Amino acid sequence: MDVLERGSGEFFATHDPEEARQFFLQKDKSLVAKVMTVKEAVERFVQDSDYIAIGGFGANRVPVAICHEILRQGRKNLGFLGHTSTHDFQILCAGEAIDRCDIAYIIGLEARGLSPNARRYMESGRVRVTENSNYTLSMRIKAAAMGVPFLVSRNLMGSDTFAKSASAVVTCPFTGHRVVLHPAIYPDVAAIHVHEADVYGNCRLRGITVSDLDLARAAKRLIITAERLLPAEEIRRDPSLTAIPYYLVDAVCEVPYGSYPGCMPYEYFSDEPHLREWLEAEEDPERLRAFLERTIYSVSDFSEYIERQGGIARMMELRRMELLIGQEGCQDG
Amino acid sequence: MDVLERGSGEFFATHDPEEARQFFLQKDKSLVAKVMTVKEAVERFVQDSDYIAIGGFGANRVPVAICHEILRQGRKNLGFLGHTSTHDFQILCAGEAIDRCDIAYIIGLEARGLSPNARRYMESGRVRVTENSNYTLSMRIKAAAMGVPFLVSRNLMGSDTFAKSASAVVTCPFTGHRVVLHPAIYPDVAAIHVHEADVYGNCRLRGITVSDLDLARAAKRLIITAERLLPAEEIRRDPSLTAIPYYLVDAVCEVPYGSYPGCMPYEYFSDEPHLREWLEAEEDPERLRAFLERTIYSVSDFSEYIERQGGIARMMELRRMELLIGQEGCQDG
Amino acid sequence: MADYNIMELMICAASRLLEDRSTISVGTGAPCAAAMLAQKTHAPNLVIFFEAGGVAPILPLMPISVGDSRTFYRGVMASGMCDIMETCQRGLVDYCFLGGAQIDRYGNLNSTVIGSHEHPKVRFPGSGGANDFASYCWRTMVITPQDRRRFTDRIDFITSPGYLSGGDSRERSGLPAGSGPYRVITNMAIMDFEESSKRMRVISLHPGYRLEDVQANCGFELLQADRIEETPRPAPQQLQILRTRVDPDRYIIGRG
Amino acid sequence: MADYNIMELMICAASRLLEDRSTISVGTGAPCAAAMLAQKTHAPNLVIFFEAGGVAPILPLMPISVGDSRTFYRGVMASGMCDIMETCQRGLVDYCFLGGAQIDRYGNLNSTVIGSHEHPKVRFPGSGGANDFASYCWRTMVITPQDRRRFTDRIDFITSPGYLSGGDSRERSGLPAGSGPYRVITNMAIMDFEESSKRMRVISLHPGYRLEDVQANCGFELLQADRIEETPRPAPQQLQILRTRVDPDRYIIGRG
Repeated sequence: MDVLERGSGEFFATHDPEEARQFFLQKDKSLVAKVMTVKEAVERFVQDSDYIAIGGFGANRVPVAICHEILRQGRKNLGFLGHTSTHDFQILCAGEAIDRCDIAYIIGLEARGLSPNARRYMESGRVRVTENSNYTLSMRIKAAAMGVPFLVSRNLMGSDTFAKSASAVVTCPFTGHRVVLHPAIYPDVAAIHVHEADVYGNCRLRGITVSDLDLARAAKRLIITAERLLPAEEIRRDPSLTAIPYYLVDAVCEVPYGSYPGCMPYEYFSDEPHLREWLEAEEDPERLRAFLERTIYSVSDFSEYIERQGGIARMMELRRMELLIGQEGCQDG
Repeated sequence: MDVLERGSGEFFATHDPEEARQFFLQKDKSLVAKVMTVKEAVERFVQDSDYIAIGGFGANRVPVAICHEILRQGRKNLGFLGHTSTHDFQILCAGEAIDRCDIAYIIGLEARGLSPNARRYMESGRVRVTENSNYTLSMRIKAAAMGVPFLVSRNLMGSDTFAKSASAVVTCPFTGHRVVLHPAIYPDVAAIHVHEADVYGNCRLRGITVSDLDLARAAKRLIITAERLLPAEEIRRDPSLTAIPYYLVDAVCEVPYGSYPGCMPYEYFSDEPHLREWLEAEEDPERLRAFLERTIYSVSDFSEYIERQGGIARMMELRRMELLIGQEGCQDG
Repeated sequence: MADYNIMELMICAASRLLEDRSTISVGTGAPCAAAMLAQKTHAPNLVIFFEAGGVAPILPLMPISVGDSRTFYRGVMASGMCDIMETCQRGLVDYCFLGGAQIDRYGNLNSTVIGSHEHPKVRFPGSGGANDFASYCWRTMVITPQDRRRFTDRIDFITSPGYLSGGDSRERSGLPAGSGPYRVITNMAIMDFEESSKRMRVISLHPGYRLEDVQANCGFELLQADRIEETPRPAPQQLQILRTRVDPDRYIIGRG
Repeated sequence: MADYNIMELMICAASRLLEDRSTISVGTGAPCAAAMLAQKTHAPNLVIFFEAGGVAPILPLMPISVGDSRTFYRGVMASGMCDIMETCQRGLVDYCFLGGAQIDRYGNLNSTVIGSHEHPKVRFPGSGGANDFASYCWRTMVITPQDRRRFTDRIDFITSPGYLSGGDSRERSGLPAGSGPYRVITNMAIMDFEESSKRMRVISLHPGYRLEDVQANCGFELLQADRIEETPRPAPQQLQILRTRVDPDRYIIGRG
């Protein structure tokens, strides 16, 4: 296949379906309970140097507990899939856990502004980067989920995003047009937060799915955090509602408020004051150190973090905000 | 892009995303009611020579009313996407409506045996064919749904199915391995049967989705038949349940028992005696003519067909069979 | 006389080959019966996939269609064709079962046409999902009657790939490494494929059959394993479960 | 003095460009306000998409994130990123709104780095979905402040394609035919792109601004339309709806 142009970006994770097939061949696909603590899940399934992907989008339906625990366990030299990654990326940069990154959207927190510390970290030269767009990363994940080495699209071409990507432009053998191919990414490990899971890892989620259905299939190892465990019988009662099947999953962690301080659709809204507190603490490295000590390093687990953030009372406020969407202030009927 | 090998199969529908973009640019995407009869939908949206695709799988969740109406209106020279097509294909062959076909699985009715008439029709030399596998056709639909000219996979290679396909083998520019590319298919029109739709065409369905989510997106024109209309407000109440959004849809036809004599998950089981009657009638062309006259040509619409097949009483029997799945005979708890 | 018919023996033999905790794609008919039997005997954790989207159902009765409601009854997921095929392509599915009108010495299968493709003498349904499963699943199993026309020296059309022209030709074609035909189960014997040539080889004879019977009903020369086993008779427990809880209406075993 | 601020004018001008029954991808901030305002005035049937999966929501308040719960509140579908981007790629989405740290004469946008990519002076978030929208949507709109460093003669990094190096270079690159930058709305003027050269061209000046003001705040030479319009002032009805029903907390218009 003649390559007309090739981006100079590096490959930070496996893109070869043959290698992935050998991995998946030996992966246990049997129906066994996988419930464990976040601590145990990170100990067993996240290793130094792994290439990691975090589900959700922005600070919405993100497995924050996993990110905290990665800091507490001091994981280093992680590769990262930066697919509109906001608060999760901010946390991992605060822990200096990343040394290479596929970028589509990083260091920002959307309308909230940019993370001063993530920006410093990314400008420090300590992180190797490959550029992508969001859809390019979606496709790279989907290619892995499909078990193929690449997918094709019509974006990127002509841009510097392409020039610094790992993608390649070729001529379509059917139409004669220029198209761009994006190599697969099989993350070593992914963490996804869902509404409900049974003990085996069968998952349900509501609201937008972002790229998580593909991500669950692409990742070699998969950690699920769930707002709630669900009786396994309920999964079998209505298999149409299952988004992620158990045989993809390595760990199931029940983590109520697990997307806090991000938003969890139909459960609780984001804690904007706390996210502002993060951005403010990041302005000064010393202050950030103290802030992290207080919110992550000195905390034993995510429940304790939730307690320190105001516990159930604060969570109930955020829950009311979420459930009042559409009823607040002025709006159309 | 160097092609190492190319199948000799013909292209029966557009595979060019540029042509499709021009079509979709002018397609009306506004939220207007599209409820109409099956007769009107076929009159307006199925033309002679169109390339047509039918949703569902085998005789499960298939828009049978549309197939009957195509016969009544005497459509000819249709191209057909034969993606485990069973009773729908049998009907269209009985009407001699097809003159070219992408084959993955045709003329059979799975465990029920082969359709004598469809087989005669396909052996008559009147139908040009291109071979595919089921997944190849799934991908060709998905490529169109994505808006790209092809998708890639690792099947077909080395087989005569490839040799008679429209696919091409190339070397992967990332791994150096041989992979096979499958050109997109944008059907001129598709018909999909769903559980519920609102008047705009927002659809819900339960059970297996087969390739219908992609098919809805790939088709230039889309006819929905639905077991039931649903208040539009109910769609907006829980957007997570929407499988097909309204802007893809051209016609919404409320057709209770619309998959009969096929199965509709959670609604009614297939009418096996009637499907056997079809296979028996097909043994002799004269008998088939009389059978078609009685069951399709002399019938004004699908409701009348249902009446002639035993009406509500028979439908209730099939409904009980469906809802007794798991409770019949011997089984595990 | 045997207290079982030959279809029962084939199903029991196929069933025995399926390991607990393995994954399998099946269609309707004998393969489905073999998988159901395995699940109810030695392989309770066998995970069954159906190509139209059914994942790990608790099968109440044999499905009529690969997409009917039984194929996802109490399943863990009701998915779609791409998800199932891609699960196979990613390498998560160990076994599949296929059949065909013709099979050659390398396990290539024909379910498309007899005669030329342009002017077929007989048209069959085509690949369906067979080419996909044969390409992707680690181990392809075939259950088919043993006769000379079916086991052919020259296959009219390769619908689904076996080992193509033998040796390493399958892997060289681009198909996933390490996958391919595993066992062929007929009414007379069980065959595997010799490791380097990839030619079909008799490894087990059913009770009452000799090697000559098998060769006489095969259109090409069969290799023979160094030691040829006798296929175990169906165990009484297998037969009882098969007859009462897998196929009580004798849809499949009635054909034996 | 004007009874509106410049942010209000920009939002009202952008809103006016959106036709009823058209489709649009928006993010947060001013573009979202413009789309909401259009929906509540002349374009009640405007269909709004959010890249993370929200389809046709009835937006209660401005979202904070392109993926928060408001982006699919009473939507017709809660979908995913591939579905949205592929809806754009198939050609179903008319408009998108983008911004950037730099824009050049061909409407190319930079939201990645200032300085070299290897050793950036400033690192920005990167493309996000911007490159995708700019590639796929028929008409890209830009809302951005007018200043010399932003409107640059030499862009440091093309994150999202405009007309690349002008002429037919966009289409020759492989990007979909007929798509590209449509309007640039600044605090001083509205620009389009001249048909054959694809160079940025002033077509409308906001009340109180002269062409020289715009050119003085632009790092490259701007073309001028044969007839340059005056941008209509926000209509009282627009302002009232914008202030009371789109952005009552003045999150966006408070910056004007």
